[in-house]
Amino acid sequence: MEETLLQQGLDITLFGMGIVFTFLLLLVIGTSIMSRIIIRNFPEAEPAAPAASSPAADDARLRAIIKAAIDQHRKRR
Amino acid sequence: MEETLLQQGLDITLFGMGIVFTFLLLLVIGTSIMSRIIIRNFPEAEPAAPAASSPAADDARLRAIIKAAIDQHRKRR
Amino acid sequence: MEETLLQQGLDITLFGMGIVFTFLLLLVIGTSIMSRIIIRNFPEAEPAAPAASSPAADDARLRAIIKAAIDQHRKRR
Amino acid sequence: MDNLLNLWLASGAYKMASGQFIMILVGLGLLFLAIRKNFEPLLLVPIGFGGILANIPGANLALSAAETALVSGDPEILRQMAQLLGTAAGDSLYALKEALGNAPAAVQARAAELATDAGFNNGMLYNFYNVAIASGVAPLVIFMGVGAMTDFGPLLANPRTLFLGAAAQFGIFATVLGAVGLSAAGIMDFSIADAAAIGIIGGADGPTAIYVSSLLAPDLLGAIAVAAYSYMALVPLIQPPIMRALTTPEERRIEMVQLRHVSKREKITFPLLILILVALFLPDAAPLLGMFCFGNLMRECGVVARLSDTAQNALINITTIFLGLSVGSKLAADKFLDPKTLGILALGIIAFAIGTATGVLMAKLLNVFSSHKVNPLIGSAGVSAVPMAARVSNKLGLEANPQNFLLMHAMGPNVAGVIGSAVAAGVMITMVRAMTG
Amino acid sequence: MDNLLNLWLASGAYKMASGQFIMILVGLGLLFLAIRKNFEPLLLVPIGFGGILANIPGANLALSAAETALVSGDPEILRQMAQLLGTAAGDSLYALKEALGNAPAAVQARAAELATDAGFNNGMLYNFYNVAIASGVAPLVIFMGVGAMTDFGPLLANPRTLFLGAAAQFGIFATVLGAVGLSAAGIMDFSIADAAAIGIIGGADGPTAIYVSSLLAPDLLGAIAVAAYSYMALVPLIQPPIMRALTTPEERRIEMVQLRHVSKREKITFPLLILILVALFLPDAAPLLGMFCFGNLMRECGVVARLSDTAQNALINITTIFLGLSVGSKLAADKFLDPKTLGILALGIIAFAIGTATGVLMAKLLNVFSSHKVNPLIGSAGVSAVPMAARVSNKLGLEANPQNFLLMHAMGPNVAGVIGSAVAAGVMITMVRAMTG
Amino acid sequence: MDNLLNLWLASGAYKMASGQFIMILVGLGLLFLAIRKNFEPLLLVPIGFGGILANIPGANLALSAAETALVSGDPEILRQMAQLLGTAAGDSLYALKEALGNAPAAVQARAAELATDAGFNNGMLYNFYNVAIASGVAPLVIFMGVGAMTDFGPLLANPRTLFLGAAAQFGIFATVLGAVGLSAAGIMDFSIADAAAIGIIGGADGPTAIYVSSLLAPDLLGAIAVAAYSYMALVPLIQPPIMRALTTPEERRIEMVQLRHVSKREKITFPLLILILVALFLPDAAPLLGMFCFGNLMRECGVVARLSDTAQNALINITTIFLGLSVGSKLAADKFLDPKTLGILALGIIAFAIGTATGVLMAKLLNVFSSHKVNPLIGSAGVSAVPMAARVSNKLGLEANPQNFLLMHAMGPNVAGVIGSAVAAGVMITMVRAMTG
Ligand code: NA
Ligand code: NA
Ligand code: NA
Repeated sequence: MEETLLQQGLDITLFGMGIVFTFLLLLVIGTSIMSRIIIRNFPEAEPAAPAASSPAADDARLRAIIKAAIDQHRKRR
Repeated sequence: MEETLLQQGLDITLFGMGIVFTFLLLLVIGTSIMSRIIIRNFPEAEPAAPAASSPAADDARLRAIIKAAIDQHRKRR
Repeated sequence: MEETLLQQGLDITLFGMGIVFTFLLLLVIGTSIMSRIIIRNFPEAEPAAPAASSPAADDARLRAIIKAAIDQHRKRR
Repeated sequence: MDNLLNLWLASGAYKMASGQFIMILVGLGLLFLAIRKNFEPLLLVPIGFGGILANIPGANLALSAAETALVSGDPEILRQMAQLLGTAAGDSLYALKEALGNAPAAVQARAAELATDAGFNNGMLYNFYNVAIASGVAPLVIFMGVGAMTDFGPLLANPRTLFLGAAAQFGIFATVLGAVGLSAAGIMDFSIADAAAIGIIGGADGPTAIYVSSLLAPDLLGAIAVAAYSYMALVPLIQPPIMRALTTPEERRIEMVQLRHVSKREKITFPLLILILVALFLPDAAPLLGMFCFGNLMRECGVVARLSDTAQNALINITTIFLGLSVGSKLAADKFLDPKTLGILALGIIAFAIGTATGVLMAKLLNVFSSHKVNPLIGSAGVSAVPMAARVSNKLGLEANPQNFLLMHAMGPNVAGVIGSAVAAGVMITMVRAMTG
Repeated sequence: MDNLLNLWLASGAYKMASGQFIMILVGLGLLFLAIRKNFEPLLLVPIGFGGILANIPGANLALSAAETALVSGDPEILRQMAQLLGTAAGDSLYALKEALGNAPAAVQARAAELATDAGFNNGMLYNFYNVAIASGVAPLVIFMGVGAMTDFGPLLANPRTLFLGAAAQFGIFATVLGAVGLSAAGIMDFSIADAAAIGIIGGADGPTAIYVSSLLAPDLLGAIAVAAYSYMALVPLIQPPIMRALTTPEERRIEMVQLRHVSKREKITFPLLILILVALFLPDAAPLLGMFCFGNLMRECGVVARLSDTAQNALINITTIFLGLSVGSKLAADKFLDPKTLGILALGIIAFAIGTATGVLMAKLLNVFSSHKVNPLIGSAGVSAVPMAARVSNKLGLEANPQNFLLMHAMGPNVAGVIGSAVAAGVMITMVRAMTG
Repeated sequence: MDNLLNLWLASGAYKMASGQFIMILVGLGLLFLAIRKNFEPLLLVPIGFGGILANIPGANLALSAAETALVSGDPEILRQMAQLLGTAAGDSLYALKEALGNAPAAVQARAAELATDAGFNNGMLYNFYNVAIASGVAPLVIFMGVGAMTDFGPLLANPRTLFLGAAAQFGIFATVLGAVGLSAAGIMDFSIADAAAIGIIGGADGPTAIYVSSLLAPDLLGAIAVAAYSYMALVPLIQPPIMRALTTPEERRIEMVQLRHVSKREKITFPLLILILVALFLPDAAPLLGMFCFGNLMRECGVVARLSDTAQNALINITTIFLGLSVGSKLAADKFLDPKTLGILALGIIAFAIGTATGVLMAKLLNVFSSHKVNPLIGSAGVSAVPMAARVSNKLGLEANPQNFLLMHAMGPNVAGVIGSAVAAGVMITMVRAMTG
């Protein structure tokens, strides 16, 4: 019985590590292929500066609001 | 058997559409009576300038502005 | 049977109130001891200006500024 | 054309028994109280709506598959069921339902299989009730959420107020006595389990009442829950006259010293202290007080804020919806329209009144022995009904003395009352089981 | 080395039957439509993913413990199962599964115990399906959430639009006729229950379709749900040609008077009115319409905002995740890859087209009898598909007349269509049960 | 007066066995570690509290109705149970519980019916365990939520780091060997299923550990979960000495090139790629990896933000509460206070140590074959323990070179470790079942 148990443990270890490595190897290969296909066929316009667009007019109004807020904030103290 | 199945389908269609129309007719009648009773007995002070939209919409716009302000504020530091 | 039922009711009442009082008495005693131990061994530095650290405090300041901004924004309309 | 007839036979108007009609009106009444009068709407809206659903004739939403099969009147099914249940072939529907309810679990399982094979399903509300209440989980989860919302600070600052929470539980036990008295006098027919379940109304705590009655008297659960929540909403009407009658204007004017600051450590330790005392002395209160303390520990420990937040919001809301609808399933006409319901409603209000009185009297008693005077108005908060009862104490205090802010002081007995009634619930469950088991 | 063999035998590649391979492609296709084409992604992402999971060879995620035991091929288990099910010893796997599915509930319970004792478990998706759909709870909870998101204001301002919602349900019944016709002609083999479940696709309402098919034709549920959600997403393609064909440019240009203000009281009373009419006349629609009205009452009554909020967010989202995965479990190859699926897909689009047409025609009919003209473009919104169909009406209105904002006007028939198809669902469930019971 | 005696007999103090007393201290210890030392508090607070609840003497919260009936000592029930289970009349309580646990499903169902008829109920924690863990749903739902919180960007930018996640799983299998070695040496008595369940501690992933042990060794679940979460919290103490011992200062100073930008399309496709590989090659990992990928797809696809948000918040929080309490139910004294627990704790830390070492060594091996050097400090992150292990890598990197920011680089092996241990879990479940089934 002991031998069997040990044998079972060894089986699990060998096949287990084998499968883990094989599966992750397949995943490395699959991922590399996938990335290559996507990068080649669907190039992204640009790494896209954080898309929060800020037109100049908005900016001016914003700055006004914030300035007002800060002024008020300072007055209150 | 086919005849029976067809007959069953016809039954479901006739009675089904009948019930749907009857029920929704009752609902039209019920709704009309209900609205009349409520409008007569509980007149609302005022149609309440479309209460939902303006403050909520405003708030949303405000929040957007503020978020932008914060982002900008943080970037500047 | 009636006598039994009444007797059962009385039992529940007497023992019930007894247990409730005993348990809450134990809790009063336990709580007092606990509080005394904690107050003696772990005196709090101070009733502790809301212990939240710097980023949270910053956020609070920011929120105050923004609230002011909103108020002003509303007043302008 | 048979189908048209079938549909007509299936339609509600034909089957609407007067009892169901009355119960639909009761359900609408509960919705009115909840929506217009703000009577504990979080519970009474789902309960009222569930009550209406449970009484839609022919929909059988509150029945099990087996009960639906019986109600269907199919003679073949009735014959098989009668055989399975060992009743006489010609027995009435009522006798069959009774026999099914009292059958051993194995027979009930067979009846369910039989009904399933014949194409019957459990009603929606029946399923909700089984999952939410019969399993005990919904009241316990709500209790956990309540624990996560409870601040024991005022109680810890003044632990003596626990005695007020204890005294107010006398309302529970006086009601038990009242119920057995009515039975002994032959006016009502309450068993000792019924009496205990009714008494718990006096605990003024919804989930505790539902938990106890689901264990001891499920048939009365609908009436007990409705009474408990309604009277909790009526606390501002029920309590003031009693409080005024039992106190002098001088007593009502007593100002209490400001509560000391309670440290985080004390607040974290307190739920664990309760838990340990429960483990040592009161295992039967373990489910209720255990979940309550767990919720409170999540709140106070400061390291599981996201769990505490969910327990106080999404989880308690979801549970409340299904708990309410499930309670509604026990407002089926044949269970609610019973003289017992009148008895429950009458005894329930007595329970609240007595609990209020004993809370106030205990506060006066404490003042006899102590120099730190307690305003007896906070004694009434010991019935629980959080936070309504504490607000009532505060209001009467301000009437007597405009500088007299009792709200925080009353929160102590208020949460003590929650603990007190959970203790009482545990004791009663144990004792009743020992008596009837 | 046996273990390596076992593992290989257990691996998917070996067992991947062509049907499962095709269904995985179908699942990926649904994900593509959901993610890239925005086809009802809230449902089709979970459904598509669940469909892939259900078809992983050897994983048995959509099978019960007993089915898994049969599929395992263990000869001892097969022998015991065959004995239990009373089939011949040498019967095929298919025959055994068939016998298991048709066995009485008691035998199924024995089979489950047998499989459990042999170490087999229910698959994950099988459990999800049982809890979420077989119990009926998930579609009902989603319907409650939809009710809590629905504003009946436009409908109350113009109750006549209920007729448009009624007329559009003809799509449902025409499809029923089509399905029985196909069967009668020997082209397909739909039972009357199948026909009713397929017809409900024309209701253009996902939870209603899932609820009805779970009761009447669970094997077709996968195809029906996929058809219902896909065609709802295709409404902007399906409806416009039909709408243009049935209306003149003058009709499309009709401007409608602005809707009157609807008071809070009317909005609170309306779900109760529906509930009472259901109680009186249509008990079989009680689960669907009851939960829908309950959700709407929570929304409008104003005193249970936290419950309404949870019903519209956490609760409906959680339910959607499990509902979608559960529907996916019915995309198992042996159920989906069936000629019936083609029939369902063909009949489903006919249902949408007919419902659109009858809605538009009813609007034109209303204009014959009334001086307050209705723009017939809002008739098509009566099929439900909230809010897509109303947006289509608005878009075509603007094309014909840039001042013609029909969106709010179309919301009336749009929500009326939800009520209408729930009514139709209730009627069909009752009638089919009476026919087959 | 009998009642007073009953109550005393029912009270905890009388029944408090020393084992339960010790376990309550253990529960308090876990709470201390969670609250004061911040040891994975989201899990250890509910686990610790549940452990205390499970050990309240006389409350029987972790027992089934049938077990409670046995524990009650009622002679009539004991006689009936003994007869049902086929044990000798005079057998000890322990023998009866053993026989009940090993009885076929049909007999267990009869025992449950018998206990129900005698008025016994399932304990609260027993119900929680059955619904949350025995069904498998809670660990899977948490895995879905973790998937929805996981950003595969760093892994996709540098897929080689998957090898680090693979290598670190050797900790799992070394522990399996250690466990069978201890058994072979006669020191412990672990079956091969026990050994596999203990090994998974080395996966450093809570839900995976709970899922595997619920299937392979439910009696050890409490100890395994406690070990897994405790050692995950101890990662900052366990890993650094091993990492320093296996690397030279020069290696620790290696700076890695900045990660490339990963497109949305890659992130959407990646979970589907895993899913397809699972379907093709590893069906037994389908539940765990399927739910994980589903969560991640919901996160990345961008069209079901509300579902993703719920999966990351309300749903995972609710599930965590019940998962934790359920795990606590397996801290009952008779299961936890066993020499096996010591073995589990010892083997668990060895698992972490070996996984750390093999991860680091694999990184050094990669450097032998590649010109793009990898800092071997990120190898240790392959054990999972997200994100603690990645932070440890970063900290040691900064110590060696203040310009060396490894955090994002270490996130690659960190999430790879999650995939790796899910794969290992799937393999072990299949192999153990084949060995024991
Ligand atoms: Na109370
Ligand atoms: Na519809
Ligand atoms: Na791992």
